[in-house]
Amino acid sequence: MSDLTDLYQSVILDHNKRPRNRGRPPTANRVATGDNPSCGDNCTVYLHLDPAGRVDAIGFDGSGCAISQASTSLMTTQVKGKTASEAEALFNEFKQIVTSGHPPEEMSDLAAFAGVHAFPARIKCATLGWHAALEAFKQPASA
Amino acid sequence: MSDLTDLYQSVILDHNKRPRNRGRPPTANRVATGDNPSCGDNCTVYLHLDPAGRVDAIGFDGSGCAISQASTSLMTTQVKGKTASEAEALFNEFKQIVTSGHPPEEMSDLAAFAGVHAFPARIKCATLGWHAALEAFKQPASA
Amino acid sequence: MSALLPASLRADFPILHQDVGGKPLVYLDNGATSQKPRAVIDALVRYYERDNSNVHRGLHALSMRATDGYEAARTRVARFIHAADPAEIIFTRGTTEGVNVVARSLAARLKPGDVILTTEIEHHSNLVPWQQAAKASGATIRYVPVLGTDAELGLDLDALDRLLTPQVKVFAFTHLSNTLGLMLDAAALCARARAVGAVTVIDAAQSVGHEPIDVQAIGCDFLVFSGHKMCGPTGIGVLYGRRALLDTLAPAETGGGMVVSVTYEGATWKPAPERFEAGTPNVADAIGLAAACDYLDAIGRPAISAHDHALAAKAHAALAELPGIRIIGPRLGQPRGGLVSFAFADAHAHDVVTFADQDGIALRGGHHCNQPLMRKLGITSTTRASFYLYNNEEEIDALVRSMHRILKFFAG
Amino acid sequence: MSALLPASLRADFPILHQDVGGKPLVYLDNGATSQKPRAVIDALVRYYERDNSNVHRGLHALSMRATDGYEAARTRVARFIHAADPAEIIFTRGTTEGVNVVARSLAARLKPGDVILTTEIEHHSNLVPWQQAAKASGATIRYVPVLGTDAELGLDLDALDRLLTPQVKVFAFTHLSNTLGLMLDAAALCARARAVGAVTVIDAAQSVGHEPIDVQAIGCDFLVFSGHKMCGPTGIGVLYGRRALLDTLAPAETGGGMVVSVTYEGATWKPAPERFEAGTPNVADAIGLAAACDYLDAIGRPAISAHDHALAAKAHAALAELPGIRIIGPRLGQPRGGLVSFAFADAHAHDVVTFADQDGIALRGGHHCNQPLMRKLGITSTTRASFYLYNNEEEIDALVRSMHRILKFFAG
Ligand SMILES: Cc1ncc(COP(=O)(O)O)c(C=O)c1O
Ligand SMILES: Cc1ncc(COP(=O)(O)O)c(C=O)c1O
Repeated sequence: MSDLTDLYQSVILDHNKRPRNRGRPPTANRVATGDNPSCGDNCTVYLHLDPAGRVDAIGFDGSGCAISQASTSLMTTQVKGKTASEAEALFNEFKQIVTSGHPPEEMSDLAAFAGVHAFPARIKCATLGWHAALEAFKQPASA
Repeated sequence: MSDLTDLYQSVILDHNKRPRNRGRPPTANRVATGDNPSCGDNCTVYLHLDPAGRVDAIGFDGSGCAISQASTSLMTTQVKGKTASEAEALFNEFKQIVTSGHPPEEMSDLAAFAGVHAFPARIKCATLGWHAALEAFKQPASA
Repeated sequence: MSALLPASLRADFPILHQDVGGKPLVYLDNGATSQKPRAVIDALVRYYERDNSNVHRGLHALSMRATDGYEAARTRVARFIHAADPAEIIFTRGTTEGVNVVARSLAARLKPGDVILTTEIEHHSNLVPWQQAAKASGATIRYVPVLGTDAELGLDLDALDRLLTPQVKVFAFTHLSNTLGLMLDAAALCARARAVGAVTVIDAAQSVGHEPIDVQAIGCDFLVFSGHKMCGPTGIGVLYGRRALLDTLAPAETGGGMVVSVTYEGATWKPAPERFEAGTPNVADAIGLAAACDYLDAIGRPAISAHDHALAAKAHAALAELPGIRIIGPRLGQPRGGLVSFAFADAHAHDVVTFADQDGIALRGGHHCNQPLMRKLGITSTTRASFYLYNNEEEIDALVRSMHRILKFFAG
Repeated sequence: MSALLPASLRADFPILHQDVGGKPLVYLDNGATSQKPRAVIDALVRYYERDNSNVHRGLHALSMRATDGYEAARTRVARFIHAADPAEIIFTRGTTEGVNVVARSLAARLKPGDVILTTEIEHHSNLVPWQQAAKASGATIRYVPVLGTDAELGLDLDALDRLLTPQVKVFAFTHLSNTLGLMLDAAALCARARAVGAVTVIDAAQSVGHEPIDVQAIGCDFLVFSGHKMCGPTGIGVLYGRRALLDTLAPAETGGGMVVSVTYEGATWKPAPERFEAGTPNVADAIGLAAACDYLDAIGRPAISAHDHALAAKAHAALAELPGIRIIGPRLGQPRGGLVSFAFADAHAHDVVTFADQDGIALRGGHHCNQPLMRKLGITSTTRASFYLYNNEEEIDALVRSMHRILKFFAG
């Protein structure tokens, strides 16, 4: 099961067991939902942006496999404090990692997901929360 | 082409070229139409029955292959003077011939169609006019 | 286990003799689709190498052979489910298309106030088309509820009594649930539906290749299934309909082959089965399906059923003993099919399936096209192992070992 | 004849190497269905022996391979007709189903006063579904007439100018007539239809395997065809639709695989192509169709077209010289496909086909699913010889000899 420990790295197992930023932050005023209809996985991401357009509160809800849960949890920790375009840049880096299997040059927790590239069917799981987050940035702020 | 001269016997070619009882007899007051939708063949049979229920006038219209045209033409000559049940008995004999390939013991013009049995796709052609005629017997007489 | 089929059958299935990621393939995803015996593959090859032609409208040798083969397949399938008449067999792409054809055709005669009754355990394919029929006609859709929890699930037959009113015009239900393994008493349900004058539609996707089926004994009006789940090719399935009813239904699709007469103003339809088979049919796969009927009947569905059930019972018992695994389905001993559905306390079904795949084991994990049932049961997904005639006890052992390892991994 | 393809291609088609009633098979019924090269048969066998599994919802090795194969087939077909996006390729059972899906979906947005325009030369499969759509929506159906007689038939393009009003919401036409061999200028017709805002639907059943096709250059909204007429398996076909339009259409069938979310109250749909592919798709035959695309593109459709046309021209010229035979179709030299349709003064097409079959020659005779056109032309049937890449000049000679013999028989 060598491939599998590549896939289910301890970072992933940890985020899956103890997800960060789970739930809706009280200040959140933007929300978006992602679905993986083939899997039944779903994920809702909540945001609040500060006046400069930076995330000052983020949280998520939903259910899914370890990969999608851990990836969403990790995403929330990474996106906090970022602007929409910074988040998008980060997502592009993440996509690069999960499709190529090559971790970035700088050390990053995102590298834990490099093992996903060997499981193409799971790439959608790994990107589900990211898609929801980028979508949430685009939503109008609710009152 | 030995099989084919079995199929296209001179009786058949003759009836095809010079169909008997073509057209609607003036006295006809029963009519029925048969369709072979796969072929596009069609056939309309007109009847008049005398008070005893015997055919005293018969005719047909329609278009189709040599087999269906000749068989319908021959049918009209055979059914003339017959009652509905006699016609049905004759049809059963005919069906027997075209499906088994065995001509009946008594000599009969119907025997010309024995060759059809080797061409199962053509059995429908050979029986088209017969079906229309039996249907016509069942129609109510028009005024 | 004397109920098992001879291991030699396995040799009939070329696909089984391969390694997956270095481990011998253990194919336990038969509920999704079955593998094909050599005899079925050969029937396809033979057709394409010898007889291929268009059917029905041809008078040359190949066309007659193709037509004969196609119509013989219809007769063969009729015999497989004990239909009274080959004209009651309509070839479709599969179960889903069959349900859609019936639902669309029946919708034309439904009106507000009428009720379409189905159950809470239906596959999306026997559920969404009925929702659409209700929407199109103004009829109401109602569901017979599931009862019980976890390993004690069943259909609420008392509720059925209340629900089966004279307003019910259609009762559509699955013979064997792909998610739970729950088997319904089709004949009894049809009798009760008939008593209120409802048309019955049975989704036999999971049962027809595994259990003996006699549509006349069951007394259903329609029964649908897919070839690919019963050793047949993909792309072919069957809609059985009682002759008297079929000829009253409007065709769902129109075109060549199903018309008697066409003018620029309109057209008239042939009777069944042609009425429901517009266009060039899937001749090769119909012939392949007939070969699958031959194959299965040579073994016998009672023997196949006993084999599947024996394996499922073994798996059920062994998995139920693993701490952290809950069986989802009817109690062991209840009428059920040869599959086991289960949930992990600490692992999601997708992770389980990915792990099992590394052991060469093909399982299915997810909502099994049964989202509303999952929601009702309060779970997001289950892992399913489903068995067929070529599976054996060693494969169950491998399954249980693999599940044990996963439990340890995610607990650790 | 330098336009002919190498004779060695014939070896790729196992079925051709057989005798029929003691004579070598001469297969000239390609308009009805084509034969299959070894490469296509092998693709099916390989799939069933190695990769068979259900697609889309599976995470194990076989399921991923099957999904990859199925989606690669979609991409391959997109390339075959130069679609901009694989998501524009929907797998169907064939042309007939494709027309039905489009006609039913478009009918939902038609209303009385709207016009569905088609032509008098359509196959029943591209005619009756539009009649049904008109009936369901209250729209009016109109036909672009044929012009001329016998061997000088064409479409009345002046009438088209009059008929193509802003009321026309749909213009559906055949690219290549299966009865006449008449080829329409699809790009020009689409441009004219676009000018009045009509949605265009092309029946490419006869053309796609024979002529180069580029849906973007043609500028059509929808294009449908069947695999079985282009060296592919039976039971698979394609509905191409422009992405922007596809996602606005309601699905014709519902069920597993095409839904995002299902509750007991209702369901939501995925975008195209899944939206239009309810249920388990015909995976094996889609992969077989991709193999057919590979096979045909390796030869090249320009070369195939030249080959077909050269044979048709030879047959046309030789048959036109036989007294008692009338060619039915466009003038030689006009845009046309590789087939010849003709009528005997003294023999019905069914008799002709039966005779030819005795010479080992497979022809088609009848109304060619074109009853209203036959009626308009004042004939009941024609005999059709249709050519493909494996036919050769000797086969044309055999055809002409056989026709000559029939003339003598029925004249005698
Ligand atoms: C021009 C044309 N359109 C439609 C069809 C129908 O195709 P299919 O029967 O494969 O659905 C055919 C062939 O039969 C055809 O020649
Ligand atoms: C119970 C049940 N009904 C319907 C279906 C749908 O069958 P298909 O996808 O072959 O149309 C399935 C299988 O997927 C099933 O298990």
